[in-house]
Amino acid sequence: MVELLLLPASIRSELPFGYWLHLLIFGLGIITLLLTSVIIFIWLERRLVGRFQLRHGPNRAGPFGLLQSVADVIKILTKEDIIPSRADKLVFWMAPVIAFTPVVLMLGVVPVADGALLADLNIGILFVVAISSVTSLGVFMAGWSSYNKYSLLSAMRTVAQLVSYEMPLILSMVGVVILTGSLSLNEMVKAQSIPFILLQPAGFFIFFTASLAEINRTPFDLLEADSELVAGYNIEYSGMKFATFYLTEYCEAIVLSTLTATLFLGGWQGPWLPPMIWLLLKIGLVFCVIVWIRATLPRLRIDQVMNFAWKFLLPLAILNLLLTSLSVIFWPTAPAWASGLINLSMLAVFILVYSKFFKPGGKTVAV
Amino acid sequence: MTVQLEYNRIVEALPQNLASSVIAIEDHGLIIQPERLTDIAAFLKVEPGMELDYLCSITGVDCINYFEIDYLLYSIKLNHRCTLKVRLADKSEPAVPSLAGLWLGAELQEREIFDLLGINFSGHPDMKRIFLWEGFPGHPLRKDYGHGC
Amino acid sequence: MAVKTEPLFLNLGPVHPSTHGVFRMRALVDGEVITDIEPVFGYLHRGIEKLAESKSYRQFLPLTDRLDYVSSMNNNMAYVMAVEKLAGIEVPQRAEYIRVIMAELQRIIAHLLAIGSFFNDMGTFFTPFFYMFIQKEKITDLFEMVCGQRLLYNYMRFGGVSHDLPPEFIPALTRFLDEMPAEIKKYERLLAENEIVLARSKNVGVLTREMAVNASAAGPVLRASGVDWDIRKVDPYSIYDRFDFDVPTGANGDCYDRYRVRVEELTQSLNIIRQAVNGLPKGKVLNPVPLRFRPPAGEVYSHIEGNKGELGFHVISDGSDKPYRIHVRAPSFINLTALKNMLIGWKLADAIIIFGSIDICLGEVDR
Amino acid sequence: MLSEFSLIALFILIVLGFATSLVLIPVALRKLGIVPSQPSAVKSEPYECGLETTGPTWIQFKIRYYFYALLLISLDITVVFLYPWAVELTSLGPAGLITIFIFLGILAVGYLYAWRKGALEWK
Amino acid sequence: MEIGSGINSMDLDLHEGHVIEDLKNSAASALPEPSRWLDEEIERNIITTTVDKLLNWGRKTSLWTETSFTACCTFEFISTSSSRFDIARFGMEVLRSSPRHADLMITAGTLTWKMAPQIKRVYEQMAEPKWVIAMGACGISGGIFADSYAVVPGYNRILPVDVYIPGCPPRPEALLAGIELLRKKIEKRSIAKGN
Repeated sequence: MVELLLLPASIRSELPFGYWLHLLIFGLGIITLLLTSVIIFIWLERRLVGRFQLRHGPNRAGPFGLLQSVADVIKILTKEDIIPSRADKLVFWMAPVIAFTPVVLMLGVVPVADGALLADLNIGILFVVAISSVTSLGVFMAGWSSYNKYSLLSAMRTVAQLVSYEMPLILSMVGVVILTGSLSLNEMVKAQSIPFILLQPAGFFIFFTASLAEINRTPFDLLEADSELVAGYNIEYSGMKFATFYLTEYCEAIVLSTLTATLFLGGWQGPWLPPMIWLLLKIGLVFCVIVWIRATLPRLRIDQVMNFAWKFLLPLAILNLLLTSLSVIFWPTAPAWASGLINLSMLAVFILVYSKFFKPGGKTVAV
Repeated sequence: MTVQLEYNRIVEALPQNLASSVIAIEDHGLIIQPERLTDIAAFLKVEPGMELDYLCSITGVDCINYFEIDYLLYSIKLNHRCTLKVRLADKSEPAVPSLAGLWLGAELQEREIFDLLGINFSGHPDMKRIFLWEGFPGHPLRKDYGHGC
Repeated sequence: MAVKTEPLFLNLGPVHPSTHGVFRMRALVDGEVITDIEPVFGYLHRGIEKLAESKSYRQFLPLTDRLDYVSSMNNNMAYVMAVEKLAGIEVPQRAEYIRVIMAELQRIIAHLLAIGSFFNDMGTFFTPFFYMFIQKEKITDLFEMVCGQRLLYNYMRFGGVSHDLPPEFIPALTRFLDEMPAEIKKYERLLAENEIVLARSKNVGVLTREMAVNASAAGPVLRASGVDWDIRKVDPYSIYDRFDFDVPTGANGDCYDRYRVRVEELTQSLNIIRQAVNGLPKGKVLNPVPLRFRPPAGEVYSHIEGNKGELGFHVISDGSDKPYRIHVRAPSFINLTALKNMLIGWKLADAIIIFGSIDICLGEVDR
Repeated sequence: MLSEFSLIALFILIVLGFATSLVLIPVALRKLGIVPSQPSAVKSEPYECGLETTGPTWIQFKIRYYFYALLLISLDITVVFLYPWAVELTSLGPAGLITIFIFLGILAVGYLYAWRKGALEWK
Repeated sequence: MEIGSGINSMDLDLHEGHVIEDLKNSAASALPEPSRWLDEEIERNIITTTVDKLLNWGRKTSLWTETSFTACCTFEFISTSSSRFDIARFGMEVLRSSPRHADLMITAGTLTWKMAPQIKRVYEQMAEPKWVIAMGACGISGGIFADSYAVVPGYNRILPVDVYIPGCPPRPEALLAGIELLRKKIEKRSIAKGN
């Protein structure tokens, strides 16, 4: 299976039915790989959180508790399916599908090795940008159609939060595009003889933070803030439909880890090991950082989340864009350490300036 | 040490029209007429030397022949305390003025007494049952309620 | 811009993850902002005060455990002190010291839980909560040594305590006292200056000094508003006048101050325990009272500084073996008086942590 | 290149089919008697902390949330133009830089206007 | 408090009072024991046993708990899930606040009549299959508060209880033992019996 995935894209023209074979291998390969890694990563997260909290985590189902997620899947697959009587039925049914589909699609343009990807679109990154915002639509549909007040609030937060973090997310990727000179993700990986995280630390910071918000992980997990909204947008979903949302969340986490690895950590590049293993290792690393953040930080409040996006990340992203384009034009021969340093110092100065205006706490709203 | 205010001192300090509403002085408190409760409490709250600005606790008791309500007041600044008591002889429709206007802290405690003893606090902003549900028969802390369910 | 919006009526609780049990708030929210709120009590009203009238003085003792179930020792102590005052019972010196040790250990448990659940409400994924629980378990073990129970101890008796300390208790306690300051320091390093914690809790839910006094707030809530009022200092009971400790107060009365006051009280409690262990005299621990115990007719109000504030027992006796009336001045209940004023105008997320920072225990609120 | 897009189009169909099957499998399993189903009136009512829900849920909600969506529409579309520019930046040279600075300047005016008008404050 | 559309909170109070009184009148005695099927012999074939094994393994291994904790026993439940006893070993650290996602209701604490309609409603809204553990003396019989005017003498008045765990409160070890019993009970389910 792995060898097949690593076949160069050229098999398409050489083999009979090469086109369909390619679609089949990559189409099914992506889905299988994604589902397997979700199961493993859920287990990884639960074990890791366990370690962060000085306990064991699941360890009874199978060796090291590896089958825990499998048991969860079996259980949830055979759980009763409840359709709330007052819900908007059509939207209620469609929401999980619409939330889940785009997440998987994003992987279609990510290379697992040189040239080994489903479709090497010349607008790869634009495709990712375009398709990634569809998930929030699914989430909004779920929250709204359930006819539940908590999920409605969660849906409204989706509109505000997920949409706001699109901007910095998109802008932070422009810096990478400038350095690469291409929109294809495969080209981007190939351009990274030095991982872009070293050239674009500010860009990485913006991208990673914004993607945390996009996948609603701590400290931006307002959509399913347990302590406020009980369970969030999926409160009325049970059985497999709920599982689809659960799956979507983890798939999103994995996909955004993949994008982070591809855009900033050099993707499949790396010595000794096969490219795909390198990519998986990097994805795992990013995912572990996400889990670490989840186990550590409290949650922000909605106005703080919004301010952070619009008043901090957005100006920072524009500044990063300007600085990168200036340096590309006027100092194209800059050594890597210099441009990295410039970028980093810009980040530091911006944070220092911002902290002058940072006021903790909040104020009441006159009612 | 929180000192117990001497009740004689309080009575002396009270203006004439309020002092007349003191019924008796007992070991455990100053028994006053229910109608003048708010005036006396308001006076004690601000009067220099008293400044009983902290309403600690309100207890309602069913004493078979009458209801008794004890108000325990503290002075945070002067660190002393005193107890005011009112007795309600009318057991069918007991009512007493509410202190919720003077102390916010009285609000919930008075509702509790209304719920469990059935004493009405006139002037309370939201006089309704607090622990038990609407439609619960009787008031459990009354002695004639019996025990258990 | 005038766009007509309707308020949303929302039930927060009674089955809600962050109402600390079964508290319920009826809230009107306009978007995120709470415009009106009505606390609903009584979901755990068990009629303890009525049950007291049908039980003997001694039989009522276990019921006090179940008032505020995370501070059973303090409840025991307040009740037995009230009855001792009523009947004029002498308590041996050793028992007084043991009582103080137990009460302060219990205070540490209660404050640890308050701090932990405060952070849970803020959205940390159980990590601080479980860290606090690790320490709580150590104290639970100590309690288990002396009385065999883990939660509801029923340890104190009229005229002393039920058992003397077992020989292994003092070494274990000393070990705990040695370990705990480092642990507190660790929590401080992790939590106290965390930007998100500051952003969420500073200037949030301010309870002014005047309002706190007017609303009869007590304990850490009152002290965080800047009122130096601790029953242990202003009206020393038991043997608290022999110990040297500070009363930490806050300046602003916001959520952060309430959290700080609790953290600093941990250190003070450790101080007191250390002094009590050093001064622990030898001798008997119980002046037995007759089984059919009839205190003289009369009434008494006796109070201690409970974990949540002034915990008072108003005991009225008619000379029989059953109390005529027992009224509990429940700090959790009375601290909630100002809740409405503290919540209106704040956002939903703030409301949850303001409520959490008051730190109530439903068993005591509803009794 | 068209074949790449057709691949993506087919992939969309595959994933949609997969996602739909995820939702429909329990329906099939219910027919087999593996997934239990005991519907009742209370069960299909909305969950609200164990209480009956009072008042309407689908109300005219606060506009504040949509505000950001509006802002995004005005800014996001323009940002997409940055991508083609970014690809060609090295060949465009300083001239391209100046054009895009003017472009971003216009964008910034709109952004600062929104900031000044308080559209970014959560009220 | 005015809620809008002409309702104020007093109307709600009255309505909720009615609900409580109705429930109180209808729950005069305990519900029938739900575990009679445990002893029933049924015909199984190779398919049902295999499917049963798989399903029951999945269900018993992944018991997600509903957060519907009322009183004292809650703290022993939290102790059980905290680092020392670590219920997560059995995959049970997932606390779901929504009854739609939960499998298990651990009734930790005293139930009052005022709370009973809410708990009953949450139970009814849980998705099948679902289980109930009555934790502690209050959950079994009202315990120390059984005489009170406000306390429901045992959860089995309103819910079918699967496992009872005595203790006031039960120790974490007891709770784990109770969960183990429940897992044994789940193993006996069969799709041939329609559950």
